[in-house]
Amino acid sequence: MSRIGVFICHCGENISRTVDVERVAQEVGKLPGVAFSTDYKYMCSDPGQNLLKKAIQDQKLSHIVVAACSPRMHEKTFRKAVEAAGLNPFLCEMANIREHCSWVHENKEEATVKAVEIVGMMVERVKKNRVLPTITVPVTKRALVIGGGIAGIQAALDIADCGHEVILVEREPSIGGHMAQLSETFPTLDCSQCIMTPKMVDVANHPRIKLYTYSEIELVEGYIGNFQVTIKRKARSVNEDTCTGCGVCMEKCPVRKIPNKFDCNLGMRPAIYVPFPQAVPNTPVIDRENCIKFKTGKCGLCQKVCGPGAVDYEQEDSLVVEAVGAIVVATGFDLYTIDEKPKGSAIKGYGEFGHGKIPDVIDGMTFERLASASGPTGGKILRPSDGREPKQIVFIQCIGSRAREKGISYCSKVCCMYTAKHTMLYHHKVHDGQAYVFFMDARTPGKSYDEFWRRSIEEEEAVYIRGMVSRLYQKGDKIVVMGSDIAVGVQVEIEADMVVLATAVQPQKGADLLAQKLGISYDKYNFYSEAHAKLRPVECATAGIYLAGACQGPKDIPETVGQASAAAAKVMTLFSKDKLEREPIVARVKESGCVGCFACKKVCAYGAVEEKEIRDRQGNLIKTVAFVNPGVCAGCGTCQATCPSKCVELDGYTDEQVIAMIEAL
Amino acid sequence: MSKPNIMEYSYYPGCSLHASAGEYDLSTRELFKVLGIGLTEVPDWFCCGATPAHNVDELLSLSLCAKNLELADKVEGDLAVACAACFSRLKTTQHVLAESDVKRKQVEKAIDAPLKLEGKVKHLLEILATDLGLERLAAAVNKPLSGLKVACYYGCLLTRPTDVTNLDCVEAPTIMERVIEAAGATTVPWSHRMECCGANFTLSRPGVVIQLTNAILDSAKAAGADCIMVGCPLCHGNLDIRQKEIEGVYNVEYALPVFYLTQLVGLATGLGPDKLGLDAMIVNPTPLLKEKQLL
Amino acid sequence: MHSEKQKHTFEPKIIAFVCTWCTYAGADLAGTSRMQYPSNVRVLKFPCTGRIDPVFILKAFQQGADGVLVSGCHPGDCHYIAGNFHARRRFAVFRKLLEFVGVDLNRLQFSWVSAAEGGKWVEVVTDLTEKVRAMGPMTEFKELAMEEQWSGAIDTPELKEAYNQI
Amino acid sequence: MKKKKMIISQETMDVDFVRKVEALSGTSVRRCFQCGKCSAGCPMGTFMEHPPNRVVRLLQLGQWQRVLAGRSIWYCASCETCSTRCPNKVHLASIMDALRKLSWDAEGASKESYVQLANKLFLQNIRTYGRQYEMRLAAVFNVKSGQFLKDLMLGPKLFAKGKLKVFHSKNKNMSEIEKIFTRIEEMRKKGEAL
Repeated sequence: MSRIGVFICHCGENISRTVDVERVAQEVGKLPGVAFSTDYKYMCSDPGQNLLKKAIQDQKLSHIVVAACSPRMHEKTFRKAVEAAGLNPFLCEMANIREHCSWVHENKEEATVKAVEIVGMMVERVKKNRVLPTITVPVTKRALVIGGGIAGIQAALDIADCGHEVILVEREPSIGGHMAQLSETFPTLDCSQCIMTPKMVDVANHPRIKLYTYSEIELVEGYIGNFQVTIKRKARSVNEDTCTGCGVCMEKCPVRKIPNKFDCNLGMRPAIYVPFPQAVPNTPVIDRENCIKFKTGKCGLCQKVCGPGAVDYEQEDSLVVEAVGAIVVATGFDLYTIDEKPKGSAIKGYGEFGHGKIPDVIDGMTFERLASASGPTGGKILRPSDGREPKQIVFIQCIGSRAREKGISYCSKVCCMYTAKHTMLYHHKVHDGQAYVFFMDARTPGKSYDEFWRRSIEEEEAVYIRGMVSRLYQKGDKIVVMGSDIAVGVQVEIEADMVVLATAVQPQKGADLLAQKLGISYDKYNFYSEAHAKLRPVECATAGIYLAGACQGPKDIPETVGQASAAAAKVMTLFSKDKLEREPIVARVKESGCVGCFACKKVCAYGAVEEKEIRDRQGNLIKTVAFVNPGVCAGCGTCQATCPSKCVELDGYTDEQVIAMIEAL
Repeated sequence: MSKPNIMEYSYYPGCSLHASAGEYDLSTRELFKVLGIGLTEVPDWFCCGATPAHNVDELLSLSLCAKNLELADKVEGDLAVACAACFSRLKTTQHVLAESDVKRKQVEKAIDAPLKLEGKVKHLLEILATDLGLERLAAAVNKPLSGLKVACYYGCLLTRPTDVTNLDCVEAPTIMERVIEAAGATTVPWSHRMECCGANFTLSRPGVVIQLTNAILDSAKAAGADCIMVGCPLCHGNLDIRQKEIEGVYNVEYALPVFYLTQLVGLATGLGPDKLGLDAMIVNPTPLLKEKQLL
Repeated sequence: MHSEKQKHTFEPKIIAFVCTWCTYAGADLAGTSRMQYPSNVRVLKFPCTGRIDPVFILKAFQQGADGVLVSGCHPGDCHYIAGNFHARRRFAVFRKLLEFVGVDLNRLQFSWVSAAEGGKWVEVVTDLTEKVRAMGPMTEFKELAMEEQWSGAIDTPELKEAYNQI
Repeated sequence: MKKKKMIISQETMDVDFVRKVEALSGTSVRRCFQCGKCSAGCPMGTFMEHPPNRVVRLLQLGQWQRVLAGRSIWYCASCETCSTRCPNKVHLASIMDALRKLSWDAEGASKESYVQLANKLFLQNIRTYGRQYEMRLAAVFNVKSGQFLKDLMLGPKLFAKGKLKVFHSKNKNMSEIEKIFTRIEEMRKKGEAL
């Protein structure tokens, strides 16, 4: 006979405000098998846990139900406490009466009745719980970092400096990401390239970092401590080992007028190119879509001029498999496209701004390239249409951000600051020019941030206009800005030479597809979800996978670097152990009943089901049955629901347990 | 014996087409005859309530439109609408009533009949550009409007509100341009194609209308247009009828004939001025059409 | 927005079978966001919808559930690679069986609710509750249960008397 | 112009009125975050004493009297530019409709009489004739508004072009339109509709 102990938590007032916890404890105390039932203000606190431990010993409890918050929050806490009191941790269950009850209902009577039922269900369940041994698995002490922007670079360097090997995978031909594109950075106005490129070189020279650029993640298998990752290395058409980076091929390439994506299509590049002069690795790549050799079979000039013979037209995409124990996802952000609606996306564009039609309406990143000393204009602010210096420039904030109508409700966080920076850069470069900014709110929380914004107004003479712009249109060589100043309550019209739109930060294209490969969750915008918004901000709910940078949500550089180092610290924590305990939620086969149909094997996505021969003493084969390898099983239970003879059971979710719960209703 | 029509529509001309915009009605019927598109006028249709009704009494506006949709349901074919205001009201009614149960019940009670919201409401532009198709339209052209520079004026209600009329892209529509280019004309890009002319105030506050309409005419002239094309009798009223007055107030000369889209397309299919009601236009189009050798 | 609380004569019992990674987390999010929904639903957590045996659904109806919700990760988002696809295939077949047994399929709902869709969870639960409420109590299986009783012992005095008179 | 201080308290913020506006317009007033994009693109913005964003702001504060007392709502052209471009999906054009309806019900709350008169005549025409007859509309408007000579110069020209019809017939099914009007009136009397 089980002696179940039930502990109802008030969670301060979070539960007790809508659930009569004392009544729940009383009602549940009457259930058969319940030997002890009580309520307490904070079960997760130290005294709360001590209460639990003491009750287990004093009352000789055999099973425990803690009715409190979501098990996703504190299941580990209470199981650890139960274990400390000498019980197997898997004899403890949590009943969720906070997220699923007290927080979502207002009527106290209804919520109390529901809470009693929820706890009752868990009481019936826990009766059927069995002692489960913990399973230990080895840890591969190598890390994979996906994305070679500032987040990925920082995480990779930190982990590698700690003595572990790192695989860094970058989709583009060079690492550097968006930070390499920026001109200066707020709030100190130091040159982005100057602080970024040394870090890029560190990556290239680090003995423990293996760099795969122009590569993508193809497949991720395994689990925490034991991932197998298949990486697709796209054909670069240039051998990285032999290329010296002399650049002769790029000089000789006859195709010269391909808009360079790195320069926001303002500058041109040849068909064999490095995206920017400081690229790491400094190995060119052939853009096969535009290369004459690939299009017509003729030319081949780059191969002829290449001294070391590194150009290889025959190169093909290849796959490499790497074993790693932890993964840091740092895929960063992309910018909102103003004028076109990406296919299949709910995000809409802005027809009223004529971006794409009016050449001098540009986005913030394009302005960065104009302002960058290494950019297409050598750092001069010039109009794309006629190369003239704009004397009146208008910045418009919140393009795409905070625009529910367009499908994005969030604030992109960095635009207020970078627009303030843009007005300063403009003022430094065009002394007789005037910058205007249309804005809704200036959001400048951060060290020295508000002071920076104020400086752009008070010292750099930017005119900030609180109000938005309805429409832009071309009039002669000017752009008419139809705005309003809501402080004055009038319409404002400015004839501008150039308009810069501060576009929203979005996750990288294909972020959802990568998440599906990794088995991590993401929100409706495709930003990756952390395990807990406050307490586990750099971990995914999927064990062994960590997040760094803007792939999780809009972030500026200091925050990104901070999070990348935090993710690296988490990886190092994991790598500090040789073996890892994992939840023993795995499937087991009842060999006596198994008929060897192997339906379970067919549905197992992990290949955990093996065929096992059962022989008598003479060695004659009696039958072949299924066997689940507990090291490989992930514990989804699909095999159990599939098994026609009900001979596979998922520990922790047995039919007995589930039926007991249903019957409790 | 004439050939059987390739398409059939019920037709809601709207009040203006039976009065001040008679030439729009005439040219529509004549053009569609040429194109082999049948139009059957909805018998005993009512005024849709236009802007004044929804301005002060949404329920009345919805009920009037619902009544018209019910009447139109009795005639075969999708409903062809000529006036942008009627088009916007009928579409908005379908949209609002499909979304709100409360309003739906109220309107059903007001018209004392079950709602008929399934029928498709189409502006003439849609019929020409999509149903008939630009290729077939171009094939019917035997007097291309070569050299005629047209400023296509959308006004407010053809594409707005978002997700309701679904005629074309809300902020950067091209449907008028596509139609008239199929008829051989040249279109000019200009800034005020979707600015409001203030039609609602033509009676009560003409001063407002004059100011707004002037900006539109000015923009079209500056863009080098020979004429303006519209798909709405209310826009036409302001741009054409008040043009002389505006020229006087601002001391400018525009002399921009304002055509209905069916007049211009009709011209391209070879219809004569009498079939297009060109003589009803206040700003005389004859000199322009003669200059371009289209008459 | 505070809607007026209505009194109902019939409160349906809804049982939800959900996966722990997406829908359970989504329901948690609805809680942390303090969204409100009817209190009729009881949630049973599974590692994956792939673990949900159709028998559980039958069992739930037998135990007096008036409506059953099965909800997991969106297609392609399964934490266990493909568990939700297996579940989808399984339940597509199961629906036919259920229909054959005489269960109104409107009482059984499948949906995808991700960890980020607290609002969708509220919507799905509220809609199903209202739908089932409008349909009234699920009597089909209860009648079956009654029949089982009939074939067993006769234990009310009225029945005994009637039996003796035969 | 002297402006009255706005006293804000739970008593002076008329939330019920705002709820009515929200019910009629089917859009949220609270959702507006005052970016001013509506005012920026409003073709009538220069004619209004309260620009569109401020109309919503006053509603957010429950100060509807200030809104109705002005002419702003009657100077809205219903061009829907604001609703189309609002980043927050606030359907301002519908809010304007709702405000005009409530102002209309409160008879004479607003100073703007010409637009109201034109609207009234327009609706009367529908009730009497089923369709609009512009000539009649214009003539009656001029008489009622005391502007006998307004647009006098346009008349003959339009007449010559056949654009003004003096004679007009009623629809055959006029009784049906009358019924719609009376049914709506009845529903309102019974409180079944706003």
